[in-house]
Amino acid sequence: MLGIPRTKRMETLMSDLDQFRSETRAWLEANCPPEMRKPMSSDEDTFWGGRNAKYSSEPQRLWFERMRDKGWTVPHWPKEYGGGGLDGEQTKILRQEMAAISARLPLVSFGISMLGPALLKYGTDAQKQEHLPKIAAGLIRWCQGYSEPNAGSDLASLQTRAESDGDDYLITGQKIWTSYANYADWIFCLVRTDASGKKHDGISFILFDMTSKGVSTKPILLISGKSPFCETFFDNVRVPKSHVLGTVNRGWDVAKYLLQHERAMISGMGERGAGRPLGQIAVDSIGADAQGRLDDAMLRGQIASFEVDEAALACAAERAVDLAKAGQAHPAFSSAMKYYGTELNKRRHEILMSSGGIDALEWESQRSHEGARPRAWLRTKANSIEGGTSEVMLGIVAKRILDLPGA
Amino acid sequence: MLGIPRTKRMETLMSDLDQFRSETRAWLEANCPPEMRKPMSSDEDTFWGGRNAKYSSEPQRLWFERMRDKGWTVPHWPKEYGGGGLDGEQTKILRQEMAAISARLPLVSFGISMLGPALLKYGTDAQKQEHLPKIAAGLIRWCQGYSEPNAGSDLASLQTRAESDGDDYLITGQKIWTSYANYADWIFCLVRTDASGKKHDGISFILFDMTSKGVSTKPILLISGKSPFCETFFDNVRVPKSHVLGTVNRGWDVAKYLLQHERAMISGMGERGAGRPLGQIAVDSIGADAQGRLDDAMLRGQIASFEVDEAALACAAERAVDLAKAGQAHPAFSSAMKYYGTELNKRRHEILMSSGGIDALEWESQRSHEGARPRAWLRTKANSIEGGTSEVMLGIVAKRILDLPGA
Amino acid sequence: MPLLLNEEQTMLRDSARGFIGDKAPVSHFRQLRDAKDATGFSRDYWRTFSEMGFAGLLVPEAFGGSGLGAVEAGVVMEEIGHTLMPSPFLSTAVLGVSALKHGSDAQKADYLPKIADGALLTALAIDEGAKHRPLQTAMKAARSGNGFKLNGAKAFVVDGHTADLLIVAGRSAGAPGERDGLTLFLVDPKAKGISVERTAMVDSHNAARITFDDVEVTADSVLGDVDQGGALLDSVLNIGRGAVAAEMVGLSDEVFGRTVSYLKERKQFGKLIGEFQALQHRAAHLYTEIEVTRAAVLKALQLIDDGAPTAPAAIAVAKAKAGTTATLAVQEGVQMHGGMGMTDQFDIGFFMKRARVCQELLGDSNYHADQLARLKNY
Amino acid sequence: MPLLLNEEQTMLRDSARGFIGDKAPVSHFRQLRDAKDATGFSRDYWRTFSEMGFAGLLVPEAFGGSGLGAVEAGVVMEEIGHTLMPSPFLSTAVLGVSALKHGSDAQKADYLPKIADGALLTALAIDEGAKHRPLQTAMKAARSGNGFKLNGAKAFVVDGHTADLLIVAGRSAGAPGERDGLTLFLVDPKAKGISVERTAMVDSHNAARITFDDVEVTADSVLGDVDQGGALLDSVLNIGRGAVAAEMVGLSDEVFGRTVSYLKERKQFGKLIGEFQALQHRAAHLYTEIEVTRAAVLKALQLIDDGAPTAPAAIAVAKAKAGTTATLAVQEGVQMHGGMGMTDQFDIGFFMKRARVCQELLGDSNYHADQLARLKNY
Repeated sequence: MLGIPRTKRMETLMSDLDQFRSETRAWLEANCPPEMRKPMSSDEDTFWGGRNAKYSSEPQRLWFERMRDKGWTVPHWPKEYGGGGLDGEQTKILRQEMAAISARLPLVSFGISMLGPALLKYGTDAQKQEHLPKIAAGLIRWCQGYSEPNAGSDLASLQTRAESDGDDYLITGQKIWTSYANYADWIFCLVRTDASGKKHDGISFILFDMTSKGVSTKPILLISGKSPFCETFFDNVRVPKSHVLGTVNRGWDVAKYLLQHERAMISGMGERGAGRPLGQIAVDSIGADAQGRLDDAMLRGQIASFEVDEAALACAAERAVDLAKAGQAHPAFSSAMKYYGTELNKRRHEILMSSGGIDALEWESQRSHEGARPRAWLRTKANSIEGGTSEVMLGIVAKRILDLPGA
Repeated sequence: MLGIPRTKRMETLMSDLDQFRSETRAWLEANCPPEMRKPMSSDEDTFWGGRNAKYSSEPQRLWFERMRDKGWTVPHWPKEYGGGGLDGEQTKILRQEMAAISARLPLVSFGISMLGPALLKYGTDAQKQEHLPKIAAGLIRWCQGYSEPNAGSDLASLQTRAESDGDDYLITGQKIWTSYANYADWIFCLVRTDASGKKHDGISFILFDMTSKGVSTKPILLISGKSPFCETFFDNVRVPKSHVLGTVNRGWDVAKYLLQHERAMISGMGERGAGRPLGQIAVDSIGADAQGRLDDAMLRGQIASFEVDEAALACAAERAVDLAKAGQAHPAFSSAMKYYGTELNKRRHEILMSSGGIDALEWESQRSHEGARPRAWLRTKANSIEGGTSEVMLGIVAKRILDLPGA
Repeated sequence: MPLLLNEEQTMLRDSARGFIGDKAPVSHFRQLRDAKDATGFSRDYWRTFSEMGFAGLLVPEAFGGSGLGAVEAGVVMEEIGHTLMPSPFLSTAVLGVSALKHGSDAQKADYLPKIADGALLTALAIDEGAKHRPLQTAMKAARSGNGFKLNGAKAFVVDGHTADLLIVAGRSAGAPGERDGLTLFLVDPKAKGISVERTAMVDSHNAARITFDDVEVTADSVLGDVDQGGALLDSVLNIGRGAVAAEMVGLSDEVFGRTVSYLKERKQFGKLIGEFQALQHRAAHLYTEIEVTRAAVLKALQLIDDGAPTAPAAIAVAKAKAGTTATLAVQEGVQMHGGMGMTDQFDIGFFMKRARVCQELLGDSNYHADQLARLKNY
Repeated sequence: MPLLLNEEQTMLRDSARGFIGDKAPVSHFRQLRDAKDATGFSRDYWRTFSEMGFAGLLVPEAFGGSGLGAVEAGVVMEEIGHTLMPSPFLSTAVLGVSALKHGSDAQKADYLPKIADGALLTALAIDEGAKHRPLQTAMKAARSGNGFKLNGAKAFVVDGHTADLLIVAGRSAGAPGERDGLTLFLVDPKAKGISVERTAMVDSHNAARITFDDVEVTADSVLGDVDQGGALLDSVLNIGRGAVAAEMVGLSDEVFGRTVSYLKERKQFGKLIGEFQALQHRAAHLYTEIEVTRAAVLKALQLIDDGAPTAPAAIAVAKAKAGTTATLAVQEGVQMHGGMGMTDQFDIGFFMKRARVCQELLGDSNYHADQLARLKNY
C-alpha cells in the first residue's frame, strides 16, 4: 500500500506552463510601467472604466490599454468577448507574475468580478455579444441593485416591482447599498416580476442603463465617512423585456450564483499575512521591552492569537481554491470563509486601533492621513453585514453543510 | 436637589445590630471548636445528617449539636420549626462572623438549602410540623428527584407517573442526577399526576421515604470519576396523597420556586476572589520573570482578564443580594447570574489546568492528590448543565427580562 | 453599604437624567458635530449644569460646592453616556476638582469656587505617548530660579482647547518609568511657550495636543509636593477612571436598549429578528455583561468614597470591565442593526466611536487588567 | 503543492482508517483503560501496524522503511485522533525516527530497521518543569571519562514506561534558557541510575517520570553534535508538534461529528435540539474552526516536508490553532451532549481528556502563539 510510485504525467504539462510563465514574465517586464508597480494608495489609483472614465495618469492609461489589447483585463474570458482565453493554470501564473512585480490591476469593475460570470453562465448569445466586450474594454461601468431598505439579509423579500407594459417593464422601487451607483453606466438589478407566489419565485434579474428616465441616486454617508454606497430610486423606468438575464421569475438562481462570487471576494478582503506583521506595527507606536517584545504584554498576546488565526485562515483560503480545482469543494464553503474572513478582519482592525492608541483616535488631521486608521476600522464593521451577514452565513453552513434540521 | 441631609434613622438600628454582632462573636469564639475553623478539605468534613449520620470527629459532633441547639443550623427559620428566628440582617451578621473565623457549616443538607424554602412557602401546617424540625435537627437527609433521562433541560416533559389508587399514588418511573440518592432518607420529587393537558400542567411535587418498597438507586460515574449522582428507579412505589406539597397538578410552581434557589446556589459555586490569586497559583508552578510577572505572558494575560471578570461578578452577586433586599430584584436575574457564574467557573478551571501544565495531567498519584485538579476541572463542565443549562438560562433572560418575542 | 444608589443618589440621577435627556439628547451632540462647533460643547448648558449644582458636585461645601463623591460623579457620567452630551464635566468637575482638592488653601480658594460657579474650566495633561502610561511621563520640569521650566508635549488632553487652567504632570526628577519625581503644575494655557492644537477626534468630542516650550511656572503653581505627585496623580486618575467607566455603563446600556428595541421591530424572513434564538442568546449574554459591569463600577466608586485600600484594584477591574463590555455592546449594536447601523444617519455609530475613545481614556482594558495583575503580584 | 492529500496519501489514510476504525475503535481504548492494562496499548496491534508499514513510515527505505514524511505521519495521527487508539506511533514512529534519522550511520543501522519492524520502542525525554520549555532544559550532562554523566529528572515522557531506548535532552554546556549547550543522548532505560515511574494520566494514555542519578553514557550515545543539539531538537519537536496537531484535528472532527449527530437525534421542548438556532450557529462556527485548522495543519506538515524556512512559523500556527480548536470542540461537545456528556459511560469525555493532554504535549497554544510572536520579532 505504501511506496506507490509518484505519477509522472504532470511533467510534460509543467514544461508548457513553465514556458508560459517565462513569456508572461518577459511581457510584463516590458509592458508594465514602473509607476504601475506600486501598491495602490488612494482611490485615484484604481481605474474603473466607463463612459466618463478618466485616467489619473499617463502610465495608468498605457498599462490599461496594453492589458486590454492582450485580453488580460479578463484573462480567463474567451477571446471572442475580449478576454485572454487563458485556462485556470495560466490565469494563476499571470496573477502570480503580476503579484511578483506588484503590478496593479489594469481595470477594476463589478462587470468583471460580478456580472461577467453571470453573463457567461446565463446570458443569451446576444447579451454576451452586447455586454461582455464592453466590460472587457472598460467601456461600460456597472453597478449592482440588490438590497432594499426592507430587504437586507432577507434579500428575497425585495419589493422593487417591474410591471409588464408590452415589450417593456416599468420598474419602480428603491435600492440601497448600490456601490458607485452615482458613477455607473448600467445596473444589474433584482426586481419583482411576479408578486403572487413565494418570495423566492417571481424575482427577475434585469439589466438597464442608468441614464434611463426615472433613475436617480443619492450617496450614503457611513460612520466611517464618505462611501461608494448610494440609495438608488426607480420611478417608472422603462426597460425592454429582452434585458432580463436568465429566465423571467428565476432571477433568484442568477443572484445566488453571483452572491457566491461576491462572498468569495469579500472573504479575501483582509490583508491576510501581507505586509508588516501586526505586532511590529504595534511596536512602532508602543515600543518594545529589553527583550524586543511589544511593551504591552496583554496586547501582544492578543496580536499573537490573532496572527495564529489569520495565518490559519490564509491556509484555509488556499485549500479552498485547491479543493475547488479538484472538484471537491462544497458549494456552501464560501459562506464559511466569508464569515470567518470578515470576523477576522474586524478583529484585525480592533487590534490596529488598540495598537495606535491615542494617535489612532484622530479623525481629520493631516498627521493622521485624515483619520485613515479609525475610518478603516469603522468601515470593517460592515464586512460582516454586506454580501450576507455573519448570521446568514452561519445559517447557510448549518443548513447546507451540516444538514441541521430546520436550519 | 443636592445636599439633602443624610437620613439618621439607621443609627439606632445599627446599635442593636452591633450588639448582636458582639454577642454572636463571643458565642462563636466560645463554642466553635478549633478543628471546625479550618476550610473543609474532603467530603468527610461535611456533616450531612440523616438516619445513618456519622460524625467524622468529636469536634464535628459538638459543633453541630451546639449550633442545632441554638437553632443556627437554619438561623433564619422560625424558632417553632427548630430555626434561630433571625432576621435578614442578623443572619448576614452571623454568616460574616462565622466566615471571619472560617467556621464550617455545622450541617449541610438539601433539606435546608432546597426543600426548606419550598416547605415554608407551600407546606401545610402539618407538613411543616412534620418535616422542618427534622431538617433543622439533621434527623432526615433529603434528595431531589427532578431530571429524567428524556427530561433534561426540558424538565417539564417528565414522564414519571403517579397513578391514583384510593388515598395513595403508585409511582413508577426513573429519575437521574439524583444527588446522594443512595444516602438519602426521603426524596422530594416531581411526578406526573395528569398526562392529559399541557406538559407544565399535571405535574405534582411529592415527598416520600426512600425506604419505601419499589425504590432503588444506582450511582453514576462521571468523567471526573465518582460522583454523588445516582439513577433512581421507582417501581409502583406507594405514597399517600397527603404527601403532595402545594396543589395537585401545580407542582411546576413549586419546582420553579425551588429552582431559583438552586440557581442562586450554583452561581455562587465558584471560589470567587477567595484564596490565593490565580496568577500566583500559576507562578507557583511556572515561575516568575525578573520583574515578578508570571513567566508565561500569554497565560498571564488570560488570567488577568479572567480575574477582572471574576471580581466584577463578585460585585454583581453582592448587588443581587442588595437588590433582593430592597425588593428591586428581577425574579429572573438569578438565571443571568447562574449562566455567568458557571461559565466563569469553567474558565477558572481551564486556567488552573493550563497553570498546572504537565503536573495537572496526573490522575491517580498521591503527588497529585489523586488527580484533584483535573477531576475538579472536569467536574466544572457540568456546572453549565446542572440546575438549568446555560442555553436555558439565556433563554429565560431573553424572555423574562428582555421580553424578546418568541423567546 | 448596599451596592445600590441611595435615596439622594437616585434623586441626583433623576435630576441629571431629566436635564440631559430633555435638553441634550443625542441630536444635540449631532448638531454640535455637524456645525463643527468651535467650543465643542454648549456653554449655555454648562451654565445651567452649574446652576443645578453639577459643576460643583465634588467641590467641598466650604468652597461653594455640594461636597459629594465618586459615586455621585458616576451617576452623572452614566447619564452623559446615554446621550453623549459633550461637556466639561469630566475634565473640570471630576478631574479638575479632584486634583485641586489636594491643593494649598490658596489654590483651593482661588479655583474651586469658580469651578462650582461654572466660570472656570480645567484640563488634565498627562499622556505623552500613544498609550496611557502615567509613569512614563517624560515632560521636563527643570528647576529654574524660584520655579520650574517645562518642556515637552502632551496629547489627548480632554477639553484642552477650552481650558482656563491646565493641570500638567511633569518630571522634576528621576527617569520615565519611575514613580518618584513626578510633580503636578497648575499652568495658565496662555502662558508664553504653550501652543494648543485642538485635535478632531473620531468621537467628535474635545481633545488637544499641547506643546510646552520653555514654559516658566512659579513655585506657587506646584500642586501638592514636588517630586511626590505620583500618589496625588493616582488618586485623581482613579476617580477619573471610575467616572469614565460609569460613562461606558451608560453608553452600553443605551446601545443595548436601542438594539433590543430594534430586535423587536425589524422584520426579516417573515419574523421579528428578535425571534431568532442566536440573537436572543447574544442579547441575553450582553445584558448580563452590562449588569455585571454596572455592579463592578458602582463598587469601585463606593470604595473610592470609602477611601478603601482595595479601591485601586476595584478601579482597575471597573475600567477594564467597562471597556470590554462597551466594546461588545457597540459591536453587537452595529451588527444587529445591520446596514442601517453602518450609516451616519443612525446614532448607533456615535456610541461605537465614543466607546473607542473611552477605552483609551485613562488606560484601556489591557492596561487595567495588567495593573490588576501587578497589584496581585503576578 | 495543492493543500490536499494526494492519491497515495489518500490511500494511506483509507488504509489507516480501515485498521484503526475496525480494530481499534474507542471501545478498544476503553477496554485498556478499564483493565488498567500494564502496557497501555496493544502489542498485537502494534505488530500489525508495523507489518502494514506504519511503524517504519518515516524510516528511510535504506533502513527498511517507507521513507515518507510529515504529511503522511499526520495522516495516521489524524486517524488515531478519531478513535484515541493508544500506540507508540507518536513516540517511536514519529519522534523516535525523526531524531534517529539525524544519527550516525551506526546509530541508524542499529535502530531504524528495528523500529520499522516494530521491535524497538523509543521515548523522547525533554520536559522537566510544569510547562514545555525545551530551552529550559537543566538536566546535567557532565563530561565524565570518555562520555557523560546524566543527572536530573524528566516528566511527561510519552511511552517512557515501555521504551527500549530513551532519547534524552541534556545540558552539556550553558545555562537553562540558552540554546547552545544542549546535547541529545541515546540511553538504555535499564542503565544504572535510571528509575522510571509510569504516571497515570487524565487521558489514560501513557507517560512516565524518569529520574537520572549519575547515569553513565558513552560518547557513542551522543545523537548529533555535542552542545549543538538545539537545531536537531527543534526539527524533531516540530514534526512531533505537527503530528500532535493532526491528532487534534482528527479528535476535533470526531467530537464534532458525534455532536452534530446528537443534535439530530436528541429532542427537548418538542424539537430536535439541532433545530435551535443558537446551537446551529455555534455548530457552524465550530465547523469553520475545524476546517481552518485542518488547512493550517496540512500546510505546516507540507512545509516541513519541503524543508521550507517558514516551516517553524507554520508549525507554531498549526499547533496553537489545533489546541484552541480542539479545546472548543470538546467543550461544545460536552455541553451540547448535556448531562449525558458528563457521564463516563459516554465516550465524549475521553476526547476532552485527550485534548487537554494534546494541548500540553510539545507546547500549548500559548507557547506556540508566543513562539510565533518571537519569530515575527515583536
